Amino acid sequence: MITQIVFWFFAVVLIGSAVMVVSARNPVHSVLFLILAFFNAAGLFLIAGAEFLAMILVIAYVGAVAVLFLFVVMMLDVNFSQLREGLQRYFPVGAAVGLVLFVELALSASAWRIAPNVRDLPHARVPGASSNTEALGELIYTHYVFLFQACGLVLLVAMIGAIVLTLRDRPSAKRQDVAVQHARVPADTLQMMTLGLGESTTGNGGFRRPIGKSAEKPVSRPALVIENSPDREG
Amino acid sequence: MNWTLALPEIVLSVSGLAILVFGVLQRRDPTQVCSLLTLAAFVLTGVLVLLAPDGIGYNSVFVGDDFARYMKILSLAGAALSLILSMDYNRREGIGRFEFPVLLLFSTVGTMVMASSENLMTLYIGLELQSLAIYILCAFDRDRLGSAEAGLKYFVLGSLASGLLLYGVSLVFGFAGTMEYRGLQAALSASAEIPTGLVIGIVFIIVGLAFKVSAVPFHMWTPDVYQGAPPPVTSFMAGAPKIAAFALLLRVMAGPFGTASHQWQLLIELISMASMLFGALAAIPQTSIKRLMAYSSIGHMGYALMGLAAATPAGMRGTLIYLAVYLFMNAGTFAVIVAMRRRGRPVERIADLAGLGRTDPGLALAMAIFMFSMIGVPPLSGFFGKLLVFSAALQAGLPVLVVVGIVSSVIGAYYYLRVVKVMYFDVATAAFDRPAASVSLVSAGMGLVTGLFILLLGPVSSAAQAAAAVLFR
Amino acid sequence: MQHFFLDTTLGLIILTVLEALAMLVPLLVGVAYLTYAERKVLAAIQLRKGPNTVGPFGLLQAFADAIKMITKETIIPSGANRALFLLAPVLTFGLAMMAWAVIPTNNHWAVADINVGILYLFAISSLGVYGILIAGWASNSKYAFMGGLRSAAQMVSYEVSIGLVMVSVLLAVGSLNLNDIVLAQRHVWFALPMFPMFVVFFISALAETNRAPFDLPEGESELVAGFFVEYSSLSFGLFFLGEYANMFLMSGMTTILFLGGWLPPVGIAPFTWIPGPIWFIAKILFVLFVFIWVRGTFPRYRYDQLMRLGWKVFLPFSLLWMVLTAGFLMATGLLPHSGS
Amino acid sequence: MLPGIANVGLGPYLTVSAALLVLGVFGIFLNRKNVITIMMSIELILLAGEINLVAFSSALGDLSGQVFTLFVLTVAAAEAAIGLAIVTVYFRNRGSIQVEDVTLMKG
Repeated sequence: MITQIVFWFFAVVLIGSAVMVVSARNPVHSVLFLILAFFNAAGLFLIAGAEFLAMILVIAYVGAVAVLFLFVVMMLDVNFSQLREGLQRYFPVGAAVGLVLFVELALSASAWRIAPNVRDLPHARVPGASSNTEALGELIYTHYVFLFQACGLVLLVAMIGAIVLTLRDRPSAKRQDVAVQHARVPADTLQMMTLGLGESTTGNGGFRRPIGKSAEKPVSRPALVIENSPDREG
Repeated sequence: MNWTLALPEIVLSVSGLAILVFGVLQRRDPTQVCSLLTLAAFVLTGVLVLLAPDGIGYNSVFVGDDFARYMKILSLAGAALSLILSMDYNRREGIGRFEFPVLLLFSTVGTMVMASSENLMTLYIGLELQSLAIYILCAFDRDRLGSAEAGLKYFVLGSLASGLLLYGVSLVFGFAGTMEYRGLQAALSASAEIPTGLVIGIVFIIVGLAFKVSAVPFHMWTPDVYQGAPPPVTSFMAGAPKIAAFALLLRVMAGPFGTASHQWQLLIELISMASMLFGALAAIPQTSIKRLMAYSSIGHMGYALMGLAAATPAGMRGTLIYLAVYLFMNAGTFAVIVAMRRRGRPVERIADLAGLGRTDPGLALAMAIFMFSMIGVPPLSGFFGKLLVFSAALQAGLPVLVVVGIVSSVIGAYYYLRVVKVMYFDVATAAFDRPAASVSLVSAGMGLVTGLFILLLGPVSSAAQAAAAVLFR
Repeated sequence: MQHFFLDTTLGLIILTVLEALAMLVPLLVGVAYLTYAERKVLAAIQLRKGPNTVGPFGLLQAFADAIKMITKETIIPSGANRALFLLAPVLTFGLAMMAWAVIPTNNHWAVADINVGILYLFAISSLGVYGILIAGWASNSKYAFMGGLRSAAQMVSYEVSIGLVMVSVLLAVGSLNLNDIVLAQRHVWFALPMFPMFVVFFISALAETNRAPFDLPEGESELVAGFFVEYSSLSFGLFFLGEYANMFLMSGMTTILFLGGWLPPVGIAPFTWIPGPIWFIAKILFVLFVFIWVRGTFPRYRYDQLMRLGWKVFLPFSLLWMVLTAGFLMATGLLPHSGS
Repeated sequence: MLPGIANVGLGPYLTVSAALLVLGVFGIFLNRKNVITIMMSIELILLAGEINLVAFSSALGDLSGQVFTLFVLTVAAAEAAIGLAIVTVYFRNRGSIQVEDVTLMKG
């Protein structure tokens, strides 16, 4: 009884937020409703006994993918007021087609029964004793290791793709090189000059740059310490 | 577990990873070296494919047989040809980055996984691996609006298709109780009546795959994407992925859903007829050679589907040979398209070909061979492809399909001949830039293959025969 | 009575609510006093006195601040997205509270002792980014937005290493249940054999909670106050409490994953006399002290350095360590096979 | 059947997923304005498939459906990453993500 109430709660919120995803005027709202939808789908997974998948859905989708969506929607400076005026034009036709499709799918769903010979088919039975997570792990790393690795390749391709499409090397950007910073010694960047009262550095030959290690001579009385660093930390 | 079954895929993926690491660590531009390494990896994998054992492995998600071998060799060949074209094109366009060959390689891994699928999961994951890499490749010329837009279009419609495919897979899983092809076959032949849910699932799977082979009415992306994407990518898209999608269609339709053939045969027939007619008619007003090729590919997919519609071993063999023929003609045509550059900029109008017969007779001759072959003029390769699918369809009792095929071939002859006419009879404009040796090599080589296909017919035919026989075992 | 609470639906619901309250009330008081503790500790580090006027030793300062904050006017900037603007602090605060449902304070003392507890924690903590991102965007202010984006990128980046660290711990435990994770540390706390992971986890926890030296989302000197620059009154208060509740949560996670939860340091007489929850609280307080100590000691990181640390140092390192852990466990045959 | 799904039955699950599928398809074809909403509709379609798989997996007592769902989640995450990268590239070139602008090449 409680399971059913919870199920229908999740289901109704899921469908409602899915409706809002496709019909919200503001894409940011759409993304937020998408998150809500995923959340409720995770609830449905929980009821079906797929607890590991439910958590993974929240972690991977809500925690990472939807953030990505939100980032892009927020960063692309979209003019929201111009968006979405054309919905009404095709609405009746679309609604009719959608309704027919839905009824057909729902009808076929109601006719479901276990195929006659399904018991004879080789498949991964749900284990009795061990937990859902453990059983999934057993399967993924043994029977389905080939597909698991193929999924790894899919992710690798996505990573390469995202980098190759969006990363732009800006030569003007300042980059930090820790090794160079650590290798820096005062002799490289400091030039000690002895100046009398009222004298200027130009009078003494000015700065020589870049300053080499040999440029210094020992000074007994530091009058002026000028830092001349090309790589200053911000 | 017989893990050596997938040795070619494993070797190819590992070499992809190695090439990626190598490319990242290089200080100087590693694009050319990476491309050559990828080419070497393709050749090595090809040899391994030929040596790979038969059998089912990895808990029945993966199969090695003659059919998989045939399809893998074809897709490796297509990928290698496109890679050769890309080396010169990308350098001249300033988009030469070493990720290109790596992505092409991983996409090819996807096509190989598809060809060896023995489980609906393998089907989906292989398809996605292949498509995701292509989405990126389409948008690879990222500073050109056309390329970005091609990537976007292909992405949106492609992921819609794979979403529908996934839904279909889930229905099939639920209503048949398994995702393994052999299990499906057993389940389907056991039950007297096929549940509606299963039929809907099969239809969704067909829709998803029909999109990938760009058959009417799921073709809307083709012209725009072909035109916008960089030509080497287009030549790849028209080759390896379509072959892989056909591999899936043939394997799934002939194998697990073979007993339900009366449910899907009509659908395939309709798609095939619509593709042939649409490909022929819509190509007529085109001025861009790339768009022309897009419509031409829609039409060719229609012919290839004709063999599937026949649902007999002879029909499947016809489709397999047709695909091989199409792959080589197509790669050659795209080599010519890549060679179409004037003053350092690519040109793509058909009118730009004017006078090619005088300015570059070799290239013009190759292009003429491809065009005639696409019409189906004997003794060029296209003729044999069409002959085989037509005769198979006749034997299977589908005369309407054959008539439509002949009519659309005749219509298609008009625009193919127009290209030949422009090349030989129109007033010469300025000559093209001198094409790179690699591009000329591809166009000449494919010209030879297409022109002298009759010599290759024996071995290709017997390989296709063996491959088709596997499907009906 | 026992029958009513354990066997009827209504009783179970009431019991759960009571359990949740027993968890939340001390937590809220703790959060309130954490702000006080932070000011006192920082003051001690900087040789000042800290709050000392309101009540004895300034102990009522937290309540004085709360009353002040609540009585202030709530200002919603013009052009802000009203609903989302108000939703964001509630989300941040609520999530920080929700996570405590699975935290065990003693053997099987948790509101919900679920199988996938650690995943639940990870899921909830990965949602924390939304409060910040929404706040930044809904404020309709560029400083808030910049702060929100920075913060979101930072949290997402460090979640990756947190996840990998968790996987290393899980490899050694063989269960996702938090209770089992603590019990697996009966002989030795994971902080010792996995010391590097412990350090990575703690530093990532600092970044995840936007604490110094990774507090640049709020970077006062450049972004005024980051994503909550536009917030005032109660909504500001909720953000404030949410941040500190998150600190509590990360300390709790550190304690459970690495410091043996409610277990005493050594399982012999004088230590075992002290009940588990006291140990648990003491450990949390110690970790919180380190949080504040770090703030008093280290200068703020620059943004690119922070990202570099997350992606180029922690990520490969924790991956490597995970592989090493798995390899070691396989080689020595210590790999656990089923829960607890 | 597992206890959870035995209480609810398979039908409601399939109905919910069918509704999601229809909404997703609806969102793609009727929304002619914003590319990102289209991508979210695709996510809904994938979610519909995932719900189906999980429900069938529970009902059949066959874990391979859940394994597949896990793979689909992975693939869908990768797809979203690539899609958003492409949208970003497009936006940089075009300065807009409206669907009706995606018609540079017609024919």
